[in-house]
Amino acid sequence: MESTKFTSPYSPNTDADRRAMLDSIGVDSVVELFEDIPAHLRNPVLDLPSPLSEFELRHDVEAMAAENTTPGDYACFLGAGSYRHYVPAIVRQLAGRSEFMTAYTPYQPEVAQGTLQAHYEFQSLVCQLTGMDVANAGMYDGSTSLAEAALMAARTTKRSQIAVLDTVSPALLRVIETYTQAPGLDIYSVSSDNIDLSDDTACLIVQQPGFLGQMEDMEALSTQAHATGALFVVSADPMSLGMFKPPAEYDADIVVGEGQTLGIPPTYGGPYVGLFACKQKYIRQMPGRIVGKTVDTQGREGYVLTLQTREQHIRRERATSNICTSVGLIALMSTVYMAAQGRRGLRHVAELCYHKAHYAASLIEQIPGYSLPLQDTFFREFVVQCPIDPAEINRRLLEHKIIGGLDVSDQVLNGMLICCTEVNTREEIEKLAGALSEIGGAK
Amino acid sequence: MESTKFTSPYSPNTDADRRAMLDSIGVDSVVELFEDIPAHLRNPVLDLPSPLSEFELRHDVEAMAAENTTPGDYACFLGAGSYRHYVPAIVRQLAGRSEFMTAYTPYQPEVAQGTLQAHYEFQSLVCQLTGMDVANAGMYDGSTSLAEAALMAARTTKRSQIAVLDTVSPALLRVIETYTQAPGLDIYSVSSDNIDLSDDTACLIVQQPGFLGQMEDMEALSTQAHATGALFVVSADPMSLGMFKPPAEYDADIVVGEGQTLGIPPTYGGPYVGLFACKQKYIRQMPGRIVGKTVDTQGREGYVLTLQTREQHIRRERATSNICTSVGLIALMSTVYMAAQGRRGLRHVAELCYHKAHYAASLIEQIPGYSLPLQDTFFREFVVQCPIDPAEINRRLLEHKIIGGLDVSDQVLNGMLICCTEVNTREEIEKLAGALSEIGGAK
Amino acid sequence: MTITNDHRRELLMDRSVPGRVGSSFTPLDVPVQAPPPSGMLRNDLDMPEVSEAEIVRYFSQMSQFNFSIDHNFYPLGSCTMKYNPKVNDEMAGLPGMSEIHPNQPEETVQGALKLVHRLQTYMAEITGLTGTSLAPMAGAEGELAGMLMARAYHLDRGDANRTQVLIPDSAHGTNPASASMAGFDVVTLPSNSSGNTDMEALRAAVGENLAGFMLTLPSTLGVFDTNILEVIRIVREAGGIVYGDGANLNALLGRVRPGDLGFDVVHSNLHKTFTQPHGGGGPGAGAVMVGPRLLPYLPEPVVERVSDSNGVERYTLAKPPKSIGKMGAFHGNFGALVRAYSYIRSLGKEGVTAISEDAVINANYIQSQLKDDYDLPYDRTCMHEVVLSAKSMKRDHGVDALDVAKRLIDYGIHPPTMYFPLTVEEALLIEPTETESRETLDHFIGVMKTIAREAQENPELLHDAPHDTPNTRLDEARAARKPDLRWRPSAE
Amino acid sequence: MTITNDHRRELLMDRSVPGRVGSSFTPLDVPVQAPPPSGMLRNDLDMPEVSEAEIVRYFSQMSQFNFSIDHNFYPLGSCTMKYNPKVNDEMAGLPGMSEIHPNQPEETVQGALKLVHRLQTYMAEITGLTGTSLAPMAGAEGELAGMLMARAYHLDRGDANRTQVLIPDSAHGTNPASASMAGFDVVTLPSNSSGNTDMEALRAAVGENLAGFMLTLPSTLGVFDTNILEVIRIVREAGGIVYGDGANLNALLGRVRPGDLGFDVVHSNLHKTFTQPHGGGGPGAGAVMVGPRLLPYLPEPVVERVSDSNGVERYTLAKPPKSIGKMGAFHGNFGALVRAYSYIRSLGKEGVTAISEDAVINANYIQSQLKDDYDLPYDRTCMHEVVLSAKSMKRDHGVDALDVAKRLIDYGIHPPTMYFPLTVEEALLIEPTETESRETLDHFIGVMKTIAREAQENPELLHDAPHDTPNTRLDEARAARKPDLRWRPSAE
Ligand SMILES: Cc1ncc(COP(=O)(O)O)c(C=O)c1O
Ligand SMILES: Cc1ncc(COP(=O)(O)O)c(C=O)c1O
Repeated sequence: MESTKFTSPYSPNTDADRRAMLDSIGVDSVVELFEDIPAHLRNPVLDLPSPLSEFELRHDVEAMAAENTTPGDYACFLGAGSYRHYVPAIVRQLAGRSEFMTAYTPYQPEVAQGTLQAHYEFQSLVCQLTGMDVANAGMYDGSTSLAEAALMAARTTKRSQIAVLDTVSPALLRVIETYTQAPGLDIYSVSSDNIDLSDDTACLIVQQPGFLGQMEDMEALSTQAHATGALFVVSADPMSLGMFKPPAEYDADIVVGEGQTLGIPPTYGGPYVGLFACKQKYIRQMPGRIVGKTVDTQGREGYVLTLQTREQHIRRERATSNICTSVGLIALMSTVYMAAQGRRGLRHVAELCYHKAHYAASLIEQIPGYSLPLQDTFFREFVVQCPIDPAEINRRLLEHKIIGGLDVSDQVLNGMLICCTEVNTREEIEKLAGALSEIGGAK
Repeated sequence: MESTKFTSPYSPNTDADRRAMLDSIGVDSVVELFEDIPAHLRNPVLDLPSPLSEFELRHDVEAMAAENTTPGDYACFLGAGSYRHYVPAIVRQLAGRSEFMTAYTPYQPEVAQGTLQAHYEFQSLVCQLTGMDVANAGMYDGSTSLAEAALMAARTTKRSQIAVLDTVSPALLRVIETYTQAPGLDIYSVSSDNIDLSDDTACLIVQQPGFLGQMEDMEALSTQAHATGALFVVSADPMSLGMFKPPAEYDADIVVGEGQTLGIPPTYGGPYVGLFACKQKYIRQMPGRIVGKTVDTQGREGYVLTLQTREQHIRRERATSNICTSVGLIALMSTVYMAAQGRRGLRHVAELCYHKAHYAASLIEQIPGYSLPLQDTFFREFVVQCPIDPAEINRRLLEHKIIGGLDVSDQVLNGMLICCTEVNTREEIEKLAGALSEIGGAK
Repeated sequence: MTITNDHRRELLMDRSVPGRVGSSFTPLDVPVQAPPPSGMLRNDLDMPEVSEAEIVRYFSQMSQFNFSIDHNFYPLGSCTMKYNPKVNDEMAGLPGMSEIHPNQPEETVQGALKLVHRLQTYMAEITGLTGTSLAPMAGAEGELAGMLMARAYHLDRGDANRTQVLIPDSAHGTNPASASMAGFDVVTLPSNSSGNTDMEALRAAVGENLAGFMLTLPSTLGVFDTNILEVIRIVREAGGIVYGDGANLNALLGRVRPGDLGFDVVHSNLHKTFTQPHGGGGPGAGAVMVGPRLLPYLPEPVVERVSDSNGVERYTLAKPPKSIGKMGAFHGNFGALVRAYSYIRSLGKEGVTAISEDAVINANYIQSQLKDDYDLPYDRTCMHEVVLSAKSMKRDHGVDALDVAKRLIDYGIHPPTMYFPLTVEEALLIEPTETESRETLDHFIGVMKTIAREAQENPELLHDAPHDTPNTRLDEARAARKPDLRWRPSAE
Repeated sequence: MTITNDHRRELLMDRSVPGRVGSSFTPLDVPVQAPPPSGMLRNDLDMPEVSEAEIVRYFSQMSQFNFSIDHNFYPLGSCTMKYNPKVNDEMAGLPGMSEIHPNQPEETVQGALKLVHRLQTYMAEITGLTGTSLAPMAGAEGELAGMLMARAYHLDRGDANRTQVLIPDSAHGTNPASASMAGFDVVTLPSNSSGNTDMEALRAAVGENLAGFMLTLPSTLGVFDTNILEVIRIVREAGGIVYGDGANLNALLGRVRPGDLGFDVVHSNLHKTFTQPHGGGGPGAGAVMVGPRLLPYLPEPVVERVSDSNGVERYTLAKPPKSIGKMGAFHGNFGALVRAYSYIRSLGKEGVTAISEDAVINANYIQSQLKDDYDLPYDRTCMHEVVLSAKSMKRDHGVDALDVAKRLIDYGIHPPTMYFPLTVEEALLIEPTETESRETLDHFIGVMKTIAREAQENPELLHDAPHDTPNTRLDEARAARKPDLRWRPSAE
């Protein structure tokens, strides 16, 4: 056997190449190139593992993957901000094209029309879906979209209070808090029977459906917000818009949402894509990348990044946001997904979710000890009040090869938030109901 | 829920499109377009299943995949014509590019330089590996390469007998028989201690290593073949050429091989790619597609399909072969594989196979009841004589999550042909030895 | 103005730099073993030394030199360049499909065998025949299998002097080549002026030596032989085997079954009708379906469903009783079979049946829109493809089918099949397939009309075409005269 | 001569035809449930109606309008456009990684948590710091996290009037923007003539209000600040937090650890140094590493390894005691973390350490070869990137950095970063990375020299560049003046 001195397949240059280049540079050794670094701290020995071949790496990572319980092998009823949907093969295949995948942010429009046109499509389809006037090319995820919406509302209205309806998800609320802690905004909670807005309230934030699946009367909330001059900021579940009223119809000012539900695999929480849309009049206050259509020197239509004076690379400390690298590829994936589902498919998927979730609810409701404490109308998520600690139920469900719903017992006594999408087959739903009744209230 | 009348996502035209087109064509109904078909046989009702959505299809096919025992989950020691090697990710990724994958045979060279240049690379690397003068762009698989080599030898020498060394794999022999049954060639078997060639023998066919792993004295066989004016036809294991002598060095006239071992997944037997190389003087007798370098009208180098007068679309019943659609993409995959492994990698993989197989043999030889009846020198396959029926041993090995070697008890009493490649870890090999000694000779 | 970046064309061996590597090396994890005798070893191994990053860029750039169905309208007659659903590729790539070994014991590959068995059944149903073997690895190998079955059938009956096979002059080259490989003498049969079999000639040709007739349906002229039943009757009565080249099955799906018409054997190019991507020349798969007469001769393996002693059903690889033998080392191009299966299941009965309607409407639409601009050798309803001709254009303006084809490239459209069928002068065989939209067809029609105008007004534009491809027209004569078929170290 | 195939540019909504579908519909398999109140439902849903085949062709064609690292040399300064190993994408795509749900109970995602934990450890080791959070979703969010930690640290100590953050004039725009989002006032600090921190200015600027200093190392000018230890000492002594923008970590790997130099916090753009493909603008990931002072404030979650009562080790998501909070709804861009992990494991200690050598040699090689053809604002050893300038060229020939950049496109090379850093007139910031070969660099150098010649001889050629792209230069002013940001139905 030849010796196997490590050579990186990723770096082409050989010792001979290096030697020749160092000669051209005019130094004796590579060491000279690093002489600006304080000598006593130079070349630390890094405590990192030895290199792995691709074969070894695959073993290593596959072993870790195998330590995870993968939905697909299991029936899974988790939602609460990340949703399992069937993603058509073309989404992966097209977004996986290396021309899309290995390009940078499209600063050079002549060699980035692929990305730019795709993002213009994304903006267009987000507008079509939400009914809003304009949208940007995406934010990190739905939560930072919402946090940035709060900042934008404060900027726009020059007010400093942010009212958040109490049905907004705790995770979203936490991110709003992170983003608003320094600007000194005051975040406070309101409930739908007491929408307490002052003339310093920049916006009312509502998540629709709410964290526990609740559907609010959005027209009423919108009217209340606008009555005090606050913006009405909606975090909408994009998939729900396949059947439910678009936020523009109840006069939302800013609409955000978690785009993951539109064709992005759960991937343990990211990368996702935050949707961000608003009324025309607010566009210069928007955060994030925006693609605009224009013409080239020969009069042909083409696309560029636009309204860049809002952005950090131009406006620096006065930018609307610090965001730079965003989630271009994920926006592209969800564009392909929206195109593939299209008019009929988006409605169909939404309806499948609706009917399956309601079917599941109807079965579970009949199991002695279980009840549905909250909703009349819901989309694909509902809370079940369990006879015992939901965490315990979830442990028992795992033995049935079921990943149960989210434990929300901190919000609802023995509450479990169950989500059904089109990937939950009838068989899975009935298996869940069967397992729950088997587990029952027994310890 | 809307009704879900089946609409194919693959066919764009709608009823309205069809109507408009039929109007342009000038017929009332599509029925008229099919009037040339005998009326009483028209529009049969096909007994096919109902359409499946992509989601349903995936369930269906995944369920079948799950009914297969997949190496990877199991330690697997099968070879005998199909080999498990680690295939670097770039092989899949590059060959999966739709520009390669969804193009036709490169009849229009101006819009097929990608395929053509890649196939020229393939031919070049096959020549580099085998040492031969020229190679074609691939045949269906190694077996049809060999069968076509027999036909070519008969054509070239105008002789009608084909001598096949008795170490050639039964499967290869069967395919030679299929291809030569009609031309009325006489296939006969010779053994290395009695190479019986007549002046009507077109070629001597030798597989190196032999089916059971044997390594022949190729120089001697070559000399014997040439002494009677027969061609020396070698079916070489391409991976073995990473360390063993290339066939050109022992003056082979035609060299074929199963290219699967060069980066192609086993895929239950196909698609693979047959290598086909020969001496310069025989090129006009070669079967299959050949890419040649030439220049365009502006003097730039480019590639075309060449020597097409050998082929069926020009020469029809007098063509050197009937082959048309071949295995272009698989040839491309193996080209990427050869490029990625390169000089150092091919030798390294071959050496890993060699040392692992010999290590396995050394362990198994020590187990009471097991012996190595055949080889001194072998590459990565060897025969073990088992104490009991190898089929029974294999059944028992499955319980240990091991797919054992091929049962060759029809050739060697209680013989099992075991193959090790670089993907068989030491752990797997020792597990095999452990399981064999546990199974022992017990019933 | 773009400067041709020549080093995109540089070959791997010319890119090699000693010491570079394109992959990573797994260390040996077992004790080093005694080496083989050194006389058996090779000294050098002059293979590429290129980094992974460079390989990726090289092949990625090279790929863009291709036209392909995913990027271009590709109306290549006789080739059925339809959209290849991506999900099928993913199904074939499942580890449980792509990583199973062909020598695994049958009990460990029951899923694979079930899939093959189902596909056999579907193919028999679609073609109206009795048995299927999925062993052949392309259409031509299916033809060889079919003709070897014909041969075996006759020999089995002692009919050793049935040595002649009739083949229409319009047939694809593989037909005579396959017949000849199967040991037959090929007799070429003319077509009549409407593209049907010339019945006179047929009657004159059939006789005691008749082994069979190889017929493409619809023919390579894109028309359905209106005499088909009579043709088949004549051949069968003369003791011949009726072979159907199923390359054009796209036109027949759900419209008529070759078996019902009386064919004995049909091959199907699964990579055409059933969407295995063509891969720049394969891989494909060539299913061969037979009626009762040829059933015992099918190539092996076929998959059978059997019950064991406990009544448990399982699938098994079987060899038909009088099989002509194996067509390849293993069981056919399984990867392609997974795709064909996926395709048929996705479309189902409704979808499979709808294909032919759209394919035929699309072709007739093109015919109706272009027949005033190009010659139309057969002015009748066509099936899934239409043959036009540039004969008048060549006579009047010196612009031939090749020029038209190459000019299409400038418009981003792949040329149709040219100069085939051989019986049509300056032929342009156009097959749109059912997966193209009316808008794409209209675009194509517009471009074809423009080209017809350009042929009159500016023929040079066509002679010089294509203009912006990585290469302009290439010197094929030189390639054949001085074959340069492989890299060699440069002289210096 | 190629006719621009305009309909490649047509938008989805304009391609829509009522009734077309781009995917297949799974039937409802449960009983239909009572519908929601109709007032809640939407009436129309005007989304695209396009077939799958058309979608594939549309996006496939569109993709080819891009330059990308897989197809083009992409020496985009500050962006570290290195080769992204394909195997990393496959690892992130494993079902056991891509299909796990962020709300799964921890005991069902131990593999994922282990991976994150290991990566945390590697990042801390590489940067010489104590703790890591992988929650931020890009570099800028890492900056925000870092500055919020600085804020929390000072507030925690009652230092409420530490409101000023110093940022060099050459800094990336995200630095001031992040500092500002974290509530600080930004004070811009000049660099001196050799690209180092201006020590006078620094000394003058530090004071009671000093919250911290955000420093990129090596700087965005591509040079290593030779006063770094002194700079850090001054800032720390003044009570400031030293923030390191790690976008340029590629130059430092294994050469020096920011933590050893005295940095309190460093972010790393994993999509730069650790090869998450850039995706046309993300996703990325922004690891943030901290020393002891900021450890309690790390954003959540961090993964900790704990032992349960039986001594069994497991991994758990934890919230640091004084955490600044969550940076996103879940646990960061896990998919990017799988890739970064895979990359570090593939290269290992030896490989990670080698990166910086090659990156720095490559940049210095370019500098040495081009310094006679372009202005070199900082004539000293550079690190992984080199800033050139077209200042003289502009003065002498009217050709500016933009023209040079656009002309490179004609040669198939992606432009360098232009007009950044803002402190360098007509800047061209060139970062070759370690994954480019000497031949590629030589080609680039040759092209740059040719362009320098063209600037003298034929400046128009540069003003008009690029020439063969799908669009020539675009009117950005018009785009901003009359924003057209989305499809709308055409007027007619
Ligand atoms: C009519 C016809 N017959 C037979 C064939 C040969 O099929 P294959 O290329 O699959 O071998 C073709 C393929 O081009 C064809 O068009
Ligand atoms: C020096 C520097 N700092 C910060 C950033 C911002 O990082 P990100 O784009 O990941 O948010 C960049 C990215 O371009 C950069 O180059």
